[in-house]
Amino acid sequence: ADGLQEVTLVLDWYPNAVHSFIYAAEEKGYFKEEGIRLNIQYPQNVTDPLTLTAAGKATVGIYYQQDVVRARANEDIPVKSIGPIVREPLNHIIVLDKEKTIQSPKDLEGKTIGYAGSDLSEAYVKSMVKADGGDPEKVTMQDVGFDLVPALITNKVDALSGALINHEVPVMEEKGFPTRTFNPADYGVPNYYELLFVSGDKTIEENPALLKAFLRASEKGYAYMKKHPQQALNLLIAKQDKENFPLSPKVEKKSLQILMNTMEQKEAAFLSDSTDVWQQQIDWMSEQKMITTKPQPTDLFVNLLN
Amino acid sequence: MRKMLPPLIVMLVLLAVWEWLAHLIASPYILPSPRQIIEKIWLLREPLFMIHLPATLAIIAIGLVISLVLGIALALVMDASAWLERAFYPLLVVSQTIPTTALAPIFVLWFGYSIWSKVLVTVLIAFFPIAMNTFDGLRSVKKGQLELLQTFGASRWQQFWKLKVPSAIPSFFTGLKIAVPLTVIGAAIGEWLGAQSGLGYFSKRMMTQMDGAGVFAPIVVLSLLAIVFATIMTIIEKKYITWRKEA
Amino acid sequence: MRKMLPPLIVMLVLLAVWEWLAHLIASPYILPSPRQIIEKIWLLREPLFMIHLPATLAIIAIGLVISLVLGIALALVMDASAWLERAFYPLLVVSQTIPTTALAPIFVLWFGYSIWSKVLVTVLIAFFPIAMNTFDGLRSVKKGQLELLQTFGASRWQQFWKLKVPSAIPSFFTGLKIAVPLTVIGAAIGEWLGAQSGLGYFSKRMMTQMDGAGVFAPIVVLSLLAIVFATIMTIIEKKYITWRKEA
Amino acid sequence: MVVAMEDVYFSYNEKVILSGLNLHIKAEEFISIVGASGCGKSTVFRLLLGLEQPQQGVIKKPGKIGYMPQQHQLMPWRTALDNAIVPLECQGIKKKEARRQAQQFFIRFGLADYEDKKPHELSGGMQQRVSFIRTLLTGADVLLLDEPFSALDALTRKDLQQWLKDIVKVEKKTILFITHDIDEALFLSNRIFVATTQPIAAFECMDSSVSKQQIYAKIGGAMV
Amino acid sequence: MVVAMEDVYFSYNEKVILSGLNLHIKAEEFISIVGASGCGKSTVFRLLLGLEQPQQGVIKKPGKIGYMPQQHQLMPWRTALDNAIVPLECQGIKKKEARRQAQQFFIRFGLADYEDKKPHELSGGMQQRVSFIRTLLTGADVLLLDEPFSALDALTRKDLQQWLKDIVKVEKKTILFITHDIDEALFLSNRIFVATTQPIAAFECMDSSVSKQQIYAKIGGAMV
Ligand SMILES: Nc1ncnc2c1ncn2[C@@H]1O[C@H](COP(=O)(O)OP(=O)(O)OP(=O)(O)O)[C@@H](O)[C@H]1O
Ligand SMILES: Nc1ncnc2c1ncn2[C@@H]1O[C@H](COP(=O)(O)OP(=O)(O)OP(=O)(O)O)[C@@H](O)[C@H]1O
Ligand SMILES: [Mg+2]
Ligand SMILES: [Mg+2]
Repeated sequence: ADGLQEVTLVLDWYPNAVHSFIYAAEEKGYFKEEGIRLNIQYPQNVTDPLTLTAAGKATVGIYYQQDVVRARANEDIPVKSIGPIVREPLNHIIVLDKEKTIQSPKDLEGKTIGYAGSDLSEAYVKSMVKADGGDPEKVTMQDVGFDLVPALITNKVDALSGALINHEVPVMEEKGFPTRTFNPADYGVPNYYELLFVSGDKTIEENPALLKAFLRASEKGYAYMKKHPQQALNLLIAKQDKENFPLSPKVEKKSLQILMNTMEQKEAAFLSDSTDVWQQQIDWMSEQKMITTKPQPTDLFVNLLN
Repeated sequence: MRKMLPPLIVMLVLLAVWEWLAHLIASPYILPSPRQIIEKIWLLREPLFMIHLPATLAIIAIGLVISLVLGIALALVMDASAWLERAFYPLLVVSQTIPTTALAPIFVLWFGYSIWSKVLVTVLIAFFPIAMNTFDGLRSVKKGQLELLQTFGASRWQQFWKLKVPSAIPSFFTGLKIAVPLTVIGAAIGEWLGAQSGLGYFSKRMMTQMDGAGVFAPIVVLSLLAIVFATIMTIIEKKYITWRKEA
Repeated sequence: MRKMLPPLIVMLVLLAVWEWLAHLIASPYILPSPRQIIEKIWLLREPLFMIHLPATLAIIAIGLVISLVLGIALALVMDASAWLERAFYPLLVVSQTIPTTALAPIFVLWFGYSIWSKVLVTVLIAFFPIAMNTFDGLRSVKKGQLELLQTFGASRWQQFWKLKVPSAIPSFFTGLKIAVPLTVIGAAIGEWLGAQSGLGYFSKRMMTQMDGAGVFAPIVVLSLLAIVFATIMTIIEKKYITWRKEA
Repeated sequence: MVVAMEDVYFSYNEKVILSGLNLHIKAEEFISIVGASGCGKSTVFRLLLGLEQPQQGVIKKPGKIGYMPQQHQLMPWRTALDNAIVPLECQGIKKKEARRQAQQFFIRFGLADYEDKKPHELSGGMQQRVSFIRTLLTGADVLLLDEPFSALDALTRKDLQQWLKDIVKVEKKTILFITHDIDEALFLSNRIFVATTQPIAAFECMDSSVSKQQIYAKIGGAMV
Repeated sequence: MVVAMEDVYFSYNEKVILSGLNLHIKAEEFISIVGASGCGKSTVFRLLLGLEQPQQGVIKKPGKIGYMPQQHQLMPWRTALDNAIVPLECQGIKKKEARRQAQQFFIRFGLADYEDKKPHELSGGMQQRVSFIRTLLTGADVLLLDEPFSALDALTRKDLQQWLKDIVKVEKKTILFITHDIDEALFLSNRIFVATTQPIAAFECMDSSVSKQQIYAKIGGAMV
């Protein structure tokens, strides 16, 4: 009726600093300018952003790079990346600062690492320990379900894999638990995109214009956020307050500071993509035996904007 | 109000133990103390009671009604013939063993992110005890009374209303008393899996913030809700089901 | 084996509908078809049946035993006096409304990642219908029979074994028939919250890999397990509880 | 013949109760059935009502029969009055009208003050009277009464016997009446059927001119 | 006095059943209680058993009483024999020995073939006999029997009456016996208590030399 086209966006998680640019774009009316009525959804199930876009039930999702590779390689799920959001790993290994015996990944020998039960975490940890000169076989991996942080602060595990430096880390800091973190990209794991926009093959094929419009609006939101980080964050926090879900401004501010450095790099603009990153990831995952076939990078992403 | 005394005493003892435990553990993000939770509830009273409670209540109400209809219908179907009982019972068992998390994507596929996917989770959890207990009640109909009614030329409809329903009511109530807390938790789980409002949603959001008191505040509200419902059930039961023990 | 016919027919119809639906949706990562799941079960038969099934069975077995003991004990306590009933019933209701996810960190704190935290989840889910239905059964004791027994000078112990137990058994069985599938799902949820093996754990692993058939394969095994248990319950019930309808 | 059994065989599991029983009852007859405890009297009623199926033989009976079972089978959740009106309710008569009809009987049978009591608040004899009223309210022309007065004191019993005897004449009812009281049988019946054998192959038919002793002799050895 | 009531008042809700009843029963007496249906006979038993508490007055009774209730109260999940032995079990006697003791009665009362039947497979009179045996097996010296023979045919009834009369002499039992059969009361009892008023203020006591008609006259108007 209003002549706008509906875009359903399934977030990777509940709204937080990483989504500031989307909320900024929404509040500033950039989506409307592009003829889009945005409908933001939180996932009911972790895999929703991927499966629902693949099934055409959602237009765009926010998800993880390796899962896109695997979805394509192992299950032939018809999704592609349409633009990276976070260009570096956020999923670091985290240890409590007071744990002095772990200064680098090789010190994890003989220790227990809590993770959410994904084989990706297992692969990261083993690769990192190995790259650091340790013996991955001597590391114990403990599935702690969804309660990562409690497991660490009650000393049930010595380190965490699967917690994010822009969320769990500042939250723990706020609660009085300073931490030390190890970036997978520093220890043998090729750099990867932590978060990206995904869309179903069918949507990409049938309605590229809509996706392009969506990405343009997102870019504008990002530009605004870059210029006015505090205002963008405030827009997000205000929106959440309206929903009566108070985000901790301190945590989100910290989070955004960390994120700002990861969403764009000197040689790579926001949402721009390159074959290299995908190829490295495909090779590494294949090495780790996480994928059985090696898809072409071009099957995994599209650069719609150029 | 002397009847209120026993639960109050037990509750107080429990709260004291909890408070003591919380101080022992001294990690409010794992186990907040009752005092902290109550403070949090007071602090968050506006959003909790004005926005999230109504959202959850809507799911509970719709879920309970559908569970009742479905549960009773299934009980009737199984009571109607041994054939149908044998056919349906395994199905009910299966319905209870499928984790909602596995089905969640399908619910979303069909119902989107509407209230219905949460209602569905609620129904899936709550209809089973209603069905089983109502069925049990229907089976407890005394043969002698049924035969007599048949000699009076009672239609199946009349046999049902005059004999089966009253005979089944005590068991049905037990089923209801089991189901009512389950609709509450069902609604919470439904929201836990994905929602934009509701007490379960609120609790989960707080969990991502490691705000222990914030996690438990909506849960305490949920529990109180369940207790209120359960108490109403018990009062109705005590008032109307008095013939139970008379042969 | 003509008794097996009805469930088989219904199951086949259901499988057909499912297969058709799966082809309609044509997204095996959301809804795999029965054929794909069966293939997967066959493919994964070794780990499924040799490693994960035994792990889950252990949780179910221990959980069921504890649920029985706890459920029956609570029923007895509540039957012993109206005071205790009023004191405990709200507590049981509360126990049902606390999402396991909220309690999981506390369980882990106390029990670590041992089998006991999973058993606890199982017990928390399964004891309630046992307690409520057993309590219901105990309350259905006929007054005239109890009075007569008292005139015989029966001790409370004798009243219990000779009258209360047999009177409560039909309801108890209904409780058990509700609880058995719940122990299965309880074990799965427990594993979902953190485990190293077990069918629930396996299913969750498959979910993170978006392997739809892999997610459902262990669930189907769980369901079959529950059906087997439930069928055993029903056979025992049909065999031993024959006096139900006689006045 | 209003009610008839032709060559009926019936057994519970292996235990044979009826072996080739013939029974013919004409309209407006009052038949008493007497016989040793456990010989199969109640079973004959159950067969006539279709609650059991004969293994062999033919049973003829009217569509509507009023049955008063040996155990009262009152519903514990209904009041005395509401228990009595169940047959009327089954015929679709409004509760209010049904209660009005039943109340006359409650008054006549000394239960006026007990209309609103639950069955367990009634004495044994009162429960039996409520059950009797319920049977009368079926309005059936054929009534099967299984020891209807066994729990009543001698005077109440006499009173109800006389009332029953009068009413069946006026209302042209056909009655089958199981009793252990030979005097009662002699007082009420046109014919008395005595179960003399085990299993029952035939009833010995006696008219009401026989003596009590003659019947005693026929019933034969006490206890099955 | 083995059993006594002194100035006992009892009412169900507002309905007064006993108003100042006195009752004195000596050891080895056989007392029959007769009265209109619903007058309060069973209630007197319930008071003596302590199943109801008097609003006023004193009740004296032995610790152990054998009670046969008006309704049989057999447990549907036990066989006839296992129902009968419940009192023995309660005394801690082994099942096997208890069954042995009960079997003698089953034979004597014509139930030898029905030991393993469930209650619903028995006829009304059979259920009553099982209940009677169960009461005998309490071994109590004082027995309260509430219409124990009402469902039995005339001959069986006579037989059991005679048996009871003989046995109580030999075993020195004290019996309170509710019946509606005046002949039975006259035949069995030393004294007959007749409930003549409503509520029962006192039992009219008669010895067994009175005539049936005199008792009828005392019971008064039929039906409460
Ligand atoms: N449901 C049943 N299953 C098996 N046997 C039964 C069943 N009902 C009755 N019987 C048997 O059938 C026989 C006849 O029972 P029935 O009730 O007809 O006797 P009756 O003549 O009415 O005796 P009574 O005067 O004691 O009431 C008895 O031996 C009894 O044990
Ligand atoms: N549980 C009860 N609650 C209320 N009133 C009751 C209860 N039990 C009995 N009554 C009333 O008490 C009175 C006496 O009952 P009781 O059973 O003692 O009579 P009874 O003399 O044994 O009669 P019957 O010969 O018919 O068995 C009756 O009016 C009955 O309605
Ligand atoms: Mg009979
Ligand atoms: Mg009585």
